[in-house]
Amino acid sequence: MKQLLINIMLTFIWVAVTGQFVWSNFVFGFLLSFFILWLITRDSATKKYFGQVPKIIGFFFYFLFEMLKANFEVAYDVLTPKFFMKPGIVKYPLTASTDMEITILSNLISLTPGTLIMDLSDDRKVLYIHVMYMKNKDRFINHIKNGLERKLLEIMR
Amino acid sequence: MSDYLIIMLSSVGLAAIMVAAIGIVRMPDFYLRLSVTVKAATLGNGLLLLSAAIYFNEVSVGSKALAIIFFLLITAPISAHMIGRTSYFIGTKLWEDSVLDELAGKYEKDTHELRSDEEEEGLQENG
Amino acid sequence: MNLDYFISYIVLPVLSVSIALIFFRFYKGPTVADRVVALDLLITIGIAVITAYSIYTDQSTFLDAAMLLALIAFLGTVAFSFYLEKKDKNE
Amino acid sequence: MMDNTIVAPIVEHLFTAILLLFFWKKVKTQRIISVLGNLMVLNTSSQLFMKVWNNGIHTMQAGNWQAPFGITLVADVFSSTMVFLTSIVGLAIAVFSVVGIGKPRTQYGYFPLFHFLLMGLNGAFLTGDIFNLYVWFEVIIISSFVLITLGGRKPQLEGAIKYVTLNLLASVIFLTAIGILYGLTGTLNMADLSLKVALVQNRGLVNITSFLFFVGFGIKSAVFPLYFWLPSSYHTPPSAIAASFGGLLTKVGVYALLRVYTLIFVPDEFTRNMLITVAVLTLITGAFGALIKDDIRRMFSYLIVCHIGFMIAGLGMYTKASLIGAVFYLFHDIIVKTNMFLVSGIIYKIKGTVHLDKLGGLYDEYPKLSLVMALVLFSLVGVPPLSGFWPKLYLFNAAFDISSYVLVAAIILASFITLFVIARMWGEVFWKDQPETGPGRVMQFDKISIYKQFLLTAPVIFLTFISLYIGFGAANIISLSERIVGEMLDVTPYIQAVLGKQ
Amino acid sequence: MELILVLIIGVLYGAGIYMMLRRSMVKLLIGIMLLGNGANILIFLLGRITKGKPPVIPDGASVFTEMYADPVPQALILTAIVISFGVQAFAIVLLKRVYALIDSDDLDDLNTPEDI
Amino acid sequence: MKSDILKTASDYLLPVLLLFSIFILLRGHYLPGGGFVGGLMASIAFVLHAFAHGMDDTLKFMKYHPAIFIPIGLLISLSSCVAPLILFDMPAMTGLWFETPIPVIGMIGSALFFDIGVYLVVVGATLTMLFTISESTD
Amino acid sequence: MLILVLLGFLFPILLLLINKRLKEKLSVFYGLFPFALFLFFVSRLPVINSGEVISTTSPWIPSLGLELSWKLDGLSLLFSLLITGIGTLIFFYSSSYLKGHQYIDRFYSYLSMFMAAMLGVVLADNLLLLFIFWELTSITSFFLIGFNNDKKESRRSAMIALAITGGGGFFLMAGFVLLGHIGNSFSIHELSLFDYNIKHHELYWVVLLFVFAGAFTKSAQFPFHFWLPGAMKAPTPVSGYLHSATMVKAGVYLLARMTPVLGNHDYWNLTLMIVGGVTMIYSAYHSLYRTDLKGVLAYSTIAALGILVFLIGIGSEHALMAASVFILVHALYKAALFLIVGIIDHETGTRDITQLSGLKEKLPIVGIAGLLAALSSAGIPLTFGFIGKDLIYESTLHLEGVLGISLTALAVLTNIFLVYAGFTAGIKPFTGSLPKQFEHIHLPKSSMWIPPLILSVLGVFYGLLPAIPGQGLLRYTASTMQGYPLDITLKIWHGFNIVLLLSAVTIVGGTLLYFILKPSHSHLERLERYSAVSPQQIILKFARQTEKLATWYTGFMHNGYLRNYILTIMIFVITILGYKLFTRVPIYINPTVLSDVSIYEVTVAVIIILSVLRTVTTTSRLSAVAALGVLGYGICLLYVFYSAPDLAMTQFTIDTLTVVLFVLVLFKLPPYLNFIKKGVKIRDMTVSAFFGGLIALIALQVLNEPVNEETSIFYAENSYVLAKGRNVVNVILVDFRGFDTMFEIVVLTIAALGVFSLLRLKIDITEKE
Ligand code: NA
Ligand code: NA
Repeated sequence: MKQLLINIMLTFIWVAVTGQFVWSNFVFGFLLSFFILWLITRDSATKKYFGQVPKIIGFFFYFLFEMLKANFEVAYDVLTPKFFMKPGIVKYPLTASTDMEITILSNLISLTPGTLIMDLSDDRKVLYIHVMYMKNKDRFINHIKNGLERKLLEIMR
Repeated sequence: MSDYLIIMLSSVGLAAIMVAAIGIVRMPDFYLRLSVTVKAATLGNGLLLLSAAIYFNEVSVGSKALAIIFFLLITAPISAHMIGRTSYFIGTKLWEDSVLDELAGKYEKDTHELRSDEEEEGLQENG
Repeated sequence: MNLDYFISYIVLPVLSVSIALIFFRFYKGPTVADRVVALDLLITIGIAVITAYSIYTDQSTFLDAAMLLALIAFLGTVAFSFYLEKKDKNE
Repeated sequence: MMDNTIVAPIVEHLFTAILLLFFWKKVKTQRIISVLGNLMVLNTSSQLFMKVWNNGIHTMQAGNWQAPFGITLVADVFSSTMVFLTSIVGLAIAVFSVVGIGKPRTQYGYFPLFHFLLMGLNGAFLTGDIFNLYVWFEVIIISSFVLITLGGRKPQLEGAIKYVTLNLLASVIFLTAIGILYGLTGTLNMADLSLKVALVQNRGLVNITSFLFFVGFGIKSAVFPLYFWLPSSYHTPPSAIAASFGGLLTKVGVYALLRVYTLIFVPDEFTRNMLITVAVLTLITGAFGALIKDDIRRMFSYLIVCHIGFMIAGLGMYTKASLIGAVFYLFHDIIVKTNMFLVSGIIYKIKGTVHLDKLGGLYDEYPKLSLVMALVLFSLVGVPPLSGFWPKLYLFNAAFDISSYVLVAAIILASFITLFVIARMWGEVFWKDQPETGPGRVMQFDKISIYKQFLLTAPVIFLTFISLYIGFGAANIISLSERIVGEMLDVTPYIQAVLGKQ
Repeated sequence: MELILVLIIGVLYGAGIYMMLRRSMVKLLIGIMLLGNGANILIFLLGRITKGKPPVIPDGASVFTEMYADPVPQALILTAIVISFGVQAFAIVLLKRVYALIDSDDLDDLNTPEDI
Repeated sequence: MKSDILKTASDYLLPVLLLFSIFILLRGHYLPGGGFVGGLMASIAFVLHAFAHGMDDTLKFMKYHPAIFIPIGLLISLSSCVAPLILFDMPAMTGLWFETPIPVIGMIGSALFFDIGVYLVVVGATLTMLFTISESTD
Repeated sequence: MLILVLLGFLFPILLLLINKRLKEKLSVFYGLFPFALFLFFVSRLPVINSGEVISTTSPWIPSLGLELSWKLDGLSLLFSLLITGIGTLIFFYSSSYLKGHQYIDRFYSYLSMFMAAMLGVVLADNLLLLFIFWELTSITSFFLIGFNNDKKESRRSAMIALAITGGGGFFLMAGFVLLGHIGNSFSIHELSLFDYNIKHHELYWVVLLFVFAGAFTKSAQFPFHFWLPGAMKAPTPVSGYLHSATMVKAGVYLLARMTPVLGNHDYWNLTLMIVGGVTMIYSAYHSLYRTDLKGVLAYSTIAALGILVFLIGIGSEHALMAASVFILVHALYKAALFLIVGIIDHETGTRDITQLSGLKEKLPIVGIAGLLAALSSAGIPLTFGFIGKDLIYESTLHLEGVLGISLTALAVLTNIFLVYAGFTAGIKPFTGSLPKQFEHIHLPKSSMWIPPLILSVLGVFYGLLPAIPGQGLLRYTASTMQGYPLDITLKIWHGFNIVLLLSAVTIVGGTLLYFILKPSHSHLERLERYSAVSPQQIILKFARQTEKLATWYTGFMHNGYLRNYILTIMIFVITILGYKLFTRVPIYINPTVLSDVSIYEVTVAVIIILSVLRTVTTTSRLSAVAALGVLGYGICLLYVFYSAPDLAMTQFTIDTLTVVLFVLVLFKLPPYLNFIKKGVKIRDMTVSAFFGGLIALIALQVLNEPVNEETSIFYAENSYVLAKGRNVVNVILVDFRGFDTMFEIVVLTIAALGVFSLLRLKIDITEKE
């Protein structure tokens, strides 16, 4: 199942990058990614991959908004002479558990200005996050928990 | 028309890039520099690429530009994460005005294993 | 405002200034990690420059180079991290 | 004349090498394949030589693109002779290597590398394109880098650092020269360059370019003052490897010098004087070095440097006679230098050392082998009528022709010191009793099977016969050299063969 | 614009040689790399440079319709780059092995006394 | 160096990069790219994987040692180089082309096979070098 | 005649085929081989006698002017007879002298090869042909001197002999080439036809210099004489054959042979007279001090060679006749004496004259032979020696004025010493009382004592009937030298004249000297005090100094420091490049190179340059690598700006991989070296700056040249039409110049192979190759 999904995803990427939207290119892309997957097959738990399209779109705009917002905050601080930052490293307990979830979450956190993933603990229970504006630790954790992480998990699960 | 859109988008993009550039010069410690630069630059780049997609107005170029944005989104945070964590355990200091460091002492010195200390804390809470 | 004019008198100069600023950080350091970040950022700005240049010259071909940069630039950073960590372990 | 098969000496080596890569760990199979491959190439290259000798210059336009737009392979008498000699030497070394190169090195790619090296040499000889020549040089140096370090012993690696560095410097300078040449002429085809370089108005730049080529090739041929890498490194690898280096590597530099300085640039007076000065100093440097070395291979290394001087002198004087001398010496040198290192290999097999102080008694123990070796050594010295003698006649003649008495003196000095060191070596290695101090252990040689003994000695005897032929059949070699020099001094046929009738 | 490349070439060649004249093996290697880059740019420059006209024949045309950059130097440099990569990779490893043997980055430690 | 984030990312980046490398290879005749860059890209994909997972895992996962690609690639390139010579007595490297173009790839000819050989050799050689080095480093 | 010569080389091959046991038994018969040759040459005597010359020519290497041309005339016949005749006796003699020697077959091989080479020298009528055999005599002599190769002294003597004669040989080669160059032929008789041109050529003196270098070294003339006493380490038959009768006379032969070509010129005559004169008096005097019999003979041989050179130098008819006679005279008595000394040595085990006496009791026949040889050497009337000496005096007396008188005095003095030497070797060991330790000795086999006896008897026989050799051969010998027929008859008695008086003075003086001067080691020691200024010591010192110089020079140049090598190379390159650039190229900077510059280019360029500087100056290795990275990416951007996306992509991927490579390798390296020595740094900076500047300047100049776009236009036009690709760079890579690419991937392959082997294969130092 997972194989097939990845396969299709790769096919689309292929078509996107080659930029030739014709059926033969889909076929070729499919065969090619099939070949590559065959080449690199390894066993790991199969996952459910049913994309929930509306949620994804919603999430996209949410993220874009967060990103722009945070960007302005940072830009202001960078461009004005005085620093308003209160940086620190926060331990963030994860709800996300699979590789994919954690990776995407941490990428998203990192892409949001003002936050940066330092590392994931070896037991994958917490993320250490470097935060630029840590007015309140718990509020920050809640903000992520109920915002980014929840919305992401809704899509992923 | 599209020219104005392009000019607008790329202006914002340029601004983001400038922020990143100034940020990397101005920010007081390594982590802050890292934090500022990665996303601003990604955003700026993304906007410029979007301009290009509009400018060329071809599916192939557009998909190429989107692919680049996609790749940047995947890779930029990862490289930031890699260099950030590495410089932490080679001992790069946080800014003196930092308020909190919960990562302190969590790395095993030799193996670089990272503890979460969640169990212990959980036990304490329960007990 | 003409687009060419915009690109050649605004975009590329501003990008050049950014590059100069980032290079200043690269030159100054102080830590190796700083340099690595600056290098990474330089490449990212390089992608922007290429993009702008492709619009400027009307050659979408250059975007291919940008795509390549986007895909593999972070390997350098990964490698440097690897180095710093190993070096640290060794000492 | 168009002939698509002239690529065979290259392709056959490449094919053999690929085949060998598939049999990576199979020592015996590799040995057999290598010898067979070399036999095949010898056969091909002898046919090529005969074809060229009988029918004139053969060309192949790679990709079927009319010159100067594609890459042209050119087999003229010079290049086909070089290919032929290379395959002779190649076969000899391959056979020697069956026993001479141990299992570990064979399992780590000795034979494929050896074929890559030979392929590179053949390519360098056959190509008619200056950038393609660069590629061939790179094939040659990288395979020689690997061969010289193969085994990874400390002296090997220490020498290799110098070898690699200076050869890379040479490559960069070569590449620079190509860049400038392309900038001046817009072409890379050597025949086309011959025409277009002549048309360049700015002769000073042409001159500078030619000098850069000299530096690039000069480093590879180990001339003064560019020779340093050679005495630093040639004594370190096993004899079979040193043999292919000593016999072929520096010679490809000389070949390239002869080629570009006749086909593309005609040296002016300054360049000729420079070449002669370089030759004189090379002769002296090599001779002095050889004089004081107590290690046979180091001594041989300096002798290589020394004798390069003869060829450079021949080029520098730039008369018909001198070029004949240079070309003849080149042919002689390829065979005899290879053989010399093979001889040192046998000595090492027997005695476990190549240090004069620790050697001795070989004449008593192996009289017949010793006499064969003596023939090799005398050929090297140029005892008449053996092979080294004849070209010197031409060189003397040319030197008198242009009244270069310093050169005459240098040739005499170099010949004299060569004679002296070889005689000393004979005394120390063959005549002297085995000293108590040396390892002196009769190593495997007596214990190894007759078959293996044969594999070690047969190549030496084979090459000795070739040497003897060059000496006693000097008339043939001279007419060969004359024809080559004829081709060098009148390049019109070459250009016509490459570019078509114009 | 040529002058810019000329300056870069000069700096690369000069710095390359300067690095090769140091005692450190790593510097030596870096010197070689600098020289290699210098040579590539030299070829590039002397093949004459053109801005913004990559030698790619546009879709629909079968020959160039406007000016284009000389593709030959580009092809040559590509070849040269790949070759240098191979050679330099080998050189780097050689350096590593030598270091493992002599336990130093100092080229002057390369001389087992008898080698002099 | 162990980072689960990098590991996961590299798992997904590997096929993307490989695809991209093949894309670069195949269209090299028409747009910038070709066997070299393609091959280098593919190697980078595996190198990244090796950085994330350790070299042993990457080797296991590749099924074949990358070195095997070298002779295979060489053989393919050499074949397309000498095929015209052997089959039609034309000079080596002469281009042989199928009459009709194929979608995406375009014209199929010996040059394409040649480039595929280049790709394989580059992958094989680069990976052999890097893996050997990193093996001896650990 | 080629066959005659070649026979000597075939003989050893024959020996190789015979088995060991048989060889020993057969060795007595080996002498039949030279004897057959001897008979052949004897059979040619009548032809020569009739005033004719036998010559044959066949081509060998026409383009070199090298022909297999042989000539048998008076001169070559005399030598041929000596070579084969004395050779026969030596062959017989050796079969006993070396009986049971382990390597007797080698000995005979060398000997016969030597004989063949020597015959080649004297029969060749082509300079190059002659030279070939000339060198072969040096080589075979090397093997013969070093025959007892386990003895250090033998090896050393062989080395010195080879060094001197071989070194001279190279000069001779140069001389011959020059002579052939001037005379436009290598044929000796053709050259002699144009001798006028040669002698008046401006390079005549160079030819002389080179030819003399060859002849003097071979014939042991002062100051190159010292190798000859050293060569006495050879077995005595070898000494007698090579170093007295034949090989050392090759130099004399050469001078004689070249007289018609080069002779009769002041340079020629004076040089030979001076060198010959100095040699004869110097070594004759030295023979007085020797206690080793072979030493006495060696020095007297050198003196005799000096006399011969001296006579050829005089060059008059009489002198040349004298030389011809003296060649034969000397060969006969000196070979005899050597063989006699050999017998003494063989039987008593010593050659020390202070220990030898009274041997006539035990070796009577040998004593008789010794006496006869000594008399001939002393020139006692009725011996052939007497006639020889007479002629010498006659030729010196023919010279006019003071020169004639002084040279005559010199000749007389020399001969007085030679009388002493002859008596010492031929008479002294046999007279007096027999010491105890020699009582057990006995006469050796006849094959040992017959040869010297024959030789010494011949000395007397020819003395009695001088016309036989004189009319039959020697006058033709002299004629050959002179270039026109001579008619000088040899007579026993010339009547009472000055010559006779001088002869008497010589004999009386020599005899007195013999009785007064007792050879002793103390004399020798006294002489050796001056050895520091002897030619031998001076030349050997010179050799040692040369070796020191070579050691210093080699160490200076090849000093083990890579950076010095690079520095040397760079200084060479810079000097010549700079010289050429500033003298041959009109430097001109075209202002258009600055046109069309944009800020992004400048920024990238500045960054490139700064990152290069950073790479150079940084003290951290990783910073250097990072700076290299910036450099690479900067270049990549430049490639984009200047229309090379393919290059940009490749440069970028390669740079990334290089970083990876560095990173994988570097972290184990020790601290980055950064030695601060200001002077060195400034020097290196200067050199580097010059080099960079020169290359940049050259590039600028090339930019001024017109562009030829023929090739790139062809690619542009055909890339899609014929090669079916739009990306011209790629089409070039895989099609137009696919051949480059094919082998470029081979480079990668090899590099990978190399990395693999270098890291995996580690052969221990003790392991075999
Ligand atoms: Na070389
Ligand atoms: Na390509």
